Amino acid sequence: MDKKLCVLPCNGIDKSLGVVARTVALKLIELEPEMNLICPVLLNTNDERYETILKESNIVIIDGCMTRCATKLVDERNQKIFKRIFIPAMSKQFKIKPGTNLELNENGQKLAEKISIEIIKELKASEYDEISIEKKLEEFDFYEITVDKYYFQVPKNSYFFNENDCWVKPNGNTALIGISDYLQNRVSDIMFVELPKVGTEIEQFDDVGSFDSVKTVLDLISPCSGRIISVNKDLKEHPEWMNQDPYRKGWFAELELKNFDEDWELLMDGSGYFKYMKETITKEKEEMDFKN
Amino acid sequence: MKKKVGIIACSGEKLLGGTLSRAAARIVVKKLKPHDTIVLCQPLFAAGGLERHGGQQERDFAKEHPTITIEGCEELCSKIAVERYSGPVAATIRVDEIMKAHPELKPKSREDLGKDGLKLAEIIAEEIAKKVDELHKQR
Amino acid sequence: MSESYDPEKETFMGVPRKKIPWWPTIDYVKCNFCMECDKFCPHDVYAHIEGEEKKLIVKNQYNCVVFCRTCAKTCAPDALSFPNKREITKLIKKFRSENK
Amino acid sequence: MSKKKGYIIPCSGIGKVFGSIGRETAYIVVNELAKDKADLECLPLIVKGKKEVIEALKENKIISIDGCPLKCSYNNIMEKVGRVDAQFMTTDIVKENRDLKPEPYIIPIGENTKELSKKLAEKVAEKINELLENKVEVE
Repeated sequence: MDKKLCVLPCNGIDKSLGVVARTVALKLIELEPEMNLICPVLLNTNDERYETILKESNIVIIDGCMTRCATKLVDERNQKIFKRIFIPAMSKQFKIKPGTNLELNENGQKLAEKISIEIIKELKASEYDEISIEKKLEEFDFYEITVDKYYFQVPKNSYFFNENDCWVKPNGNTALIGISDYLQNRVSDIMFVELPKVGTEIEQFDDVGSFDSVKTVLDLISPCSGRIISVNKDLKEHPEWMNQDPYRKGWFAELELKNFDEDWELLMDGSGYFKYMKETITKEKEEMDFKN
Repeated sequence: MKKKVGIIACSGEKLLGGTLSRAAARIVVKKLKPHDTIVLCQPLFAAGGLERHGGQQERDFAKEHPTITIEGCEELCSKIAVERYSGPVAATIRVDEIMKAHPELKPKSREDLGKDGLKLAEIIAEEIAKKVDELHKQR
Repeated sequence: MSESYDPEKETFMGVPRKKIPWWPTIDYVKCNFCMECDKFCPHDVYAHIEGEEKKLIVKNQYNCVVFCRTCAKTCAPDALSFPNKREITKLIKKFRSENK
Repeated sequence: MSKKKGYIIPCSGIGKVFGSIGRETAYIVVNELAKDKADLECLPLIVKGKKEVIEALKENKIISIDGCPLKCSYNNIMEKVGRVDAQFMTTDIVKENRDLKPEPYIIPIGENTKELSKKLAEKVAEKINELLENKVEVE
């Protein structure tokens, strides 16, 4: 399992539901040793120690009752959530009532068991283990500008851009290509993608597949030349990843590079593109003024 | 540079007032004050920072910019949401009051405003535009 | 783009836009004046001409975004064509090396 | 068949046509396809946490209709009520009918948008019947 995961149970010790929540967490780390257990009390008092783990991983949140203390602990953070577990809903789903005594009875144990198995099953089925080409794209440093209520991000390094707002991220002799945050915002909700055929030879600035929204259809104009060696098939099911995570999960195609050092001369780096993008945005704003 | 004003329509789906508040918001943002206003979505305030493009933007925007809420009924859902997640609201427009002030205009239904409804939406939109101008004068 | 977009000043990859011959060419035999291309293009490249045999023309060719061919994709009768991209890239590279 | 009802909660999407498809779908189901078995509620009221509405939802079946991946209806209902019996995405119906491209304008909605809403309404009505006939729980 290549994506880090952690589990945060609530700390309800005054209700059997809370005890079930904690038992599920303990069973999870038994079944999945790589999973980190986050202690809700420590997280609440001083969470520097958890800073890095939380930043890098997705979290399973387990709330014992409606007060949802575990959710509240994580709510303020911009935390990636893998799954939310709500014990009362699970008890209804499995039709097992944990009873009221705080020392878990046989039913309580069975319920905790069933829930943890379901989470593990879902874990296996989710993208974490599927052999889809999960691109290991780490966190990245980015420039950011806010226009009205939209953020426009541009990674600071290792991404290069053409003036058609598409990027290439070289890695040895291969590279990923995709569209910029600015372009995904302008096209709005992407509904369909046409991925190129693996094996196609392309030149710099050739169009390589396309993506449709209600507003428009646009081609991805390749910033570099090479041969397509893989495409992000998950975009068929999840075209919205191009909107939500255009530089990582929303990658479009992977190429084996041909002469990147020549292509590179016609491209901009992060800071160059950030400047270019800001100019385009101001030009569009002036244009809007002109039109009203 | 004048600060943009956030318009939050209650857009309640059950009542005619919701349809009117939504229509008025669009008229303001698309026609009357396209450069000075932006629409914010009320449920997004609570949905908060889900995905990266989540409501965090609504909350942040409403903290730094003046906001006007358009309420379709007495529940004041937009005002409450903005005040809970961002801060005080600069102005609140009550669609139901404006409807009472124009008995001659009878909108058809929540599904279809009809001619009268659209005229009413225009009147509400003008009311909002006036408030936007007032806010910019105060700046 | 409207008048505020001034092709004189605009550049693409450091090359004055006026120096790059990139814009759509309409094949009036195939074209059925469905105007899909004009509906699509947000840069006012096309223009309608009333009462003319050629009801649609390319008016602001330098508004056209270099390497973008999407309007050709919306053209059912396939009446729109663009220059060869490789020629255009060569031309850009040549201009840039001469004016280093 | 239980006297319960199916409550449809469309998202309040205002900027894009996907929100309008959700509302139009809800109106078609409530007014026509599942007349006495379905009702709808305002999402902003749920976000505000109106007790009566939340109690009513709890006793009945809850169907969320969302217009984009942020899923404000689904997420806010899960937050405030804790259960959603069926969830729909208007973007799915658009994807399933690629030939019916929804028009980008919202007031009034275009023909394709109406057509798409009818198709989605049929699915929602069918789901309500299923839920109310307890077919789902019996399995």
